[in-house]
Amino acid sequence: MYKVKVYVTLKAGVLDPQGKAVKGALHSMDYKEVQDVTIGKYMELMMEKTENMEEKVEEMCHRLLANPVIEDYRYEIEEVVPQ
Amino acid sequence: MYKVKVYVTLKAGVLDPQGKAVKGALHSMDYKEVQDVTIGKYMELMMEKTENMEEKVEEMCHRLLANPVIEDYRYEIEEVVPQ
Amino acid sequence: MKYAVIVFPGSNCDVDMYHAIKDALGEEVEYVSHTEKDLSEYDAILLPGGFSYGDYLRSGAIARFANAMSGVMKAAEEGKPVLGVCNGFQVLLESGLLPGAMKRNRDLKFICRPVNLKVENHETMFTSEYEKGEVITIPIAHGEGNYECNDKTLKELEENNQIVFRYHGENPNGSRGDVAGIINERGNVLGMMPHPERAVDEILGHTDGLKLFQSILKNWRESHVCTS
Amino acid sequence: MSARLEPTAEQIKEKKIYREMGLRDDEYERAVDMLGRLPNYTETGLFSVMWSEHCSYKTSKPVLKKFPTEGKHVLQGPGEGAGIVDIGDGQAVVFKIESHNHPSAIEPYQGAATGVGGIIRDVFSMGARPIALLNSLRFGELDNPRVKYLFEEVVAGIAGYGNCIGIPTVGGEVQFDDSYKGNPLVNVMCVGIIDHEDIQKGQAKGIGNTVMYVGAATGRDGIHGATFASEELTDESEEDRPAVQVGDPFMEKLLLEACLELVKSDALVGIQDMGAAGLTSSSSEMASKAGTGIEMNLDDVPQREPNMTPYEMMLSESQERMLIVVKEGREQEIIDLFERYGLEAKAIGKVTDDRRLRLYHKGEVVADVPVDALAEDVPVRNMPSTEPLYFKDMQAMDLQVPEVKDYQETLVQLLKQPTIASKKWVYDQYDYMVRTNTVVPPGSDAAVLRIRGTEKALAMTTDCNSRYLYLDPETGGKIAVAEAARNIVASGGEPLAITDCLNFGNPEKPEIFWQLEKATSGMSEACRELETPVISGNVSLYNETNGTAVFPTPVVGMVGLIHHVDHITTQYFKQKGDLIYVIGE
Ligand SMILES: Nc1ncnc2c1ncn2[C@@H]1O[C@H](COP(=O)(O)OP(=O)(O)O)[C@@H](O)[C@H]1O
Repeated sequence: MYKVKVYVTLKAGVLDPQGKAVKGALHSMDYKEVQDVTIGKYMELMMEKTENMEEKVEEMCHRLLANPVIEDYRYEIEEVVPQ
Repeated sequence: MYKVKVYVTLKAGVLDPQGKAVKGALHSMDYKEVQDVTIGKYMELMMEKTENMEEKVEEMCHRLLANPVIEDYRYEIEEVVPQ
Repeated sequence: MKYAVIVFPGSNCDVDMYHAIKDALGEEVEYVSHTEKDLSEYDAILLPGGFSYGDYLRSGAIARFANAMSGVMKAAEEGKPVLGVCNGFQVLLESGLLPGAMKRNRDLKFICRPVNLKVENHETMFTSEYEKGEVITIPIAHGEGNYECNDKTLKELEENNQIVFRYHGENPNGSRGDVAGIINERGNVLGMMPHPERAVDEILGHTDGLKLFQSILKNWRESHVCTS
Repeated sequence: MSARLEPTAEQIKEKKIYREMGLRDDEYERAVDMLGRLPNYTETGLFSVMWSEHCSYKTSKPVLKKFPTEGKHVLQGPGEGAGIVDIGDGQAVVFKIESHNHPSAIEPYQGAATGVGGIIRDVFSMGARPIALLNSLRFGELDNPRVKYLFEEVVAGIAGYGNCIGIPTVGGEVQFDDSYKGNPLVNVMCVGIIDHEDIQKGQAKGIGNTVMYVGAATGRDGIHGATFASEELTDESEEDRPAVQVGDPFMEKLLLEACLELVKSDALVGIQDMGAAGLTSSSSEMASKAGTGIEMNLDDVPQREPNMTPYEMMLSESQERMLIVVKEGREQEIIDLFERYGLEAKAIGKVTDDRRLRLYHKGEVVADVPVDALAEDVPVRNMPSTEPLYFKDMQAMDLQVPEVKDYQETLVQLLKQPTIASKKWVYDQYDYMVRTNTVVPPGSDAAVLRIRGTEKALAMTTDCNSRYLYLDPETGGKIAVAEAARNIVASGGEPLAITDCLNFGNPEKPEIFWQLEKATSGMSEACRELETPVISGNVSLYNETNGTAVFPTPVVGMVGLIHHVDHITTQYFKQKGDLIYVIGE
């Protein structure tokens, strides 16, 4: 079994309404040291071993998990040993 | 400057309709090796150096960034050196 | 003229679109399941609003892989009118038939209310019945209508006259360039966040959407008189 | 994860473990009597949820009996998923209101969202197409940050679910008062339309027929939610809460469309929503109403998590699930029907003739209980009632007429009150137009929806001024019904019937029970007078935080028939120069 961790973030330069709102909220809660907040997605996929693992994950990210028009993604693949 | 990475995921046992829908979509796209998908949030906070950094981050997560009733969170704090 | 309303799991403005064509326009219309690949018998394709696949992940992201989308692509290639409203617009963006992407509304809230739009391009097959620069009132109802694209795309859209509708007065959702609706270069695929199908019936208070459907019909009739 | 060790029947008795599960000593004794032996852990769980106030109405039953429930147009009164009133031409209107107060206090977004999901299932389980949602909300004062958070999240949750499933939210009310600070009220009403021949009942008829499970898989969500809803909230509630239910409106949309196709099939015998106490209440109630029994094999129940115990499966409150009974031999048709909507229908049991609920798990009988003991024959409690001191004091007070010095200033002050101010902030977040039938959107006295294909329309409203009820519950109860009726009439409609949600404090306190008695008496009288019977409703008691009760808040939801769309009237001034009249006293 493999655990694939996918991180999807907004491309630099794309305004992030959610990040802005969270930053505003943190400031009003007096965490003034926060300079910037960006909000993205964190996904975990459990996958069976398969050929071309890396290629498949790349494809899934590109086609579905992220929208390349406004989002960047990266991923990590880890083998997990069932207990 | 510090970069704080926050990972927010649904607590075990809490229904994840999003993950379910994405898993269904991946299957219908023929990525049958995907066994399970969970979807959470990934946030990056840029913070100025401050006292009790760790404590503050913990507090922010608990009070705002995650909803402790249904979500778990973890974070990593990294110092970033401005180029 | 025969219209198809594509029904994805989670579509919920399919009924409204259907009635706009059948009752207000008086033309033939059918619901077509997302599983149907072949859309060749229809003269126009309508992608309705709603929450296809719950809008999970990103709105429109999952729907664009539905079987029916290959039929939609083909119809678009053949030059047939393809109209995507709200979630339908989001599907068109995700599928690449239109440029750009949608983000959550500026204020992170769902907004339902009538808004004013300016018809920026009245020379399309969807807007020829409107006056140049006409200001119309059409309801919006969405949580993710904050249109985003890069500078280059925006410039191209503007230069090619592809921005068909802009919000007039207040921009409700923060969309780039006040974009409310855009068309492809060829001029046969229109995506818009506001709901023209909710503005075709006097009793519901707004009728400014009717001309959009009338434009489609008129242009189709004209082109079919010419070719036949 | 391994299954937790469950206490034995003897341990449950000796260590009084049933108390933790919400049963009182006398109730436990009664369960033992009815069973003729000591109930095991699963069985004790069945009794405790089914005998909770939330499921059994054990304390409120005596007062509910006062309500007039019959009328010339009533096709279905209280007792089923929702009530039904004839509107002519073979059509009927179906409606009900329900509370989700306690879940919303803990997790406001999901609490409110799943409240919407639940009431929608109640309506489409009758075979009706839901056409509109309304909501009635009560919060503390907005200067408190927690209250503000609750308010924003509850509204977002209602919007999130209702908008996604595509049923317009067309009206409601919001009141702010300190009495709701720790215990907000979130009541949601759903209205549907049905053709007479499609009316369904939640009954498990026909020995040998198949019991099927449709919709989402069962997880460990909200286990013991029903007993939880029957207890007061304390500061600890937030800590030891059961796993919170999360709603999936997309799943419900598929379930809704599939079930509306299902009701056209003659293979369907009975259908019921799995609401509070999920599998337990739906199975035992369907059997009890039909005078039959049900046998289920829990191994066949679709499960979302590994190693679920019978107790967990029976008490789970996972959302978006329905229990149906279909004719023996017709299962495949049903499976195929749901498959077309991307849903799984699974046979999990059958109807028996012995009036028992019998559960199998891993080849063993894990529960065997008379169905009537869980449903029909729940214990009724007659609570003492005492007139509260505050009421005596209040009655003795002299009438005070406030002196208004500057009318303009006072008017502006009044309009600034959040309770009175425009609720546009709320309803702009609701899709009140989807399905294009909303003729009068939020903002007027009542919302009005046309009935496509006819000249008729329906007017609907929710009302309750709980301050009046606190001051005088009987008169306040009358006022709530009368206000609803005025809203309907002012919109051009003829009031048909009401649904109600009785939100009160702890009924074990005689002063609270007195409020409940008086309020329902007042409401009953008004309903009789106005010929608007009560066709459905819901009771939410124990609305207290740290011992202080909310104002008595019996929310009235009323639906009226507008015979011709030309009669539709809105509240607003139309034209300069029009004359203004005051009618009435
Ligand atoms: N929670 C809500 N959801 C939807 N509509 C609401 C809600 N609260 C108020 N409204 C709408 O706002 C309008 C004004 O409501 P309200 O202030 O209660 O006025 P009134 O006292 O005249 O009933 C009504 O049309 C009502 O339906």
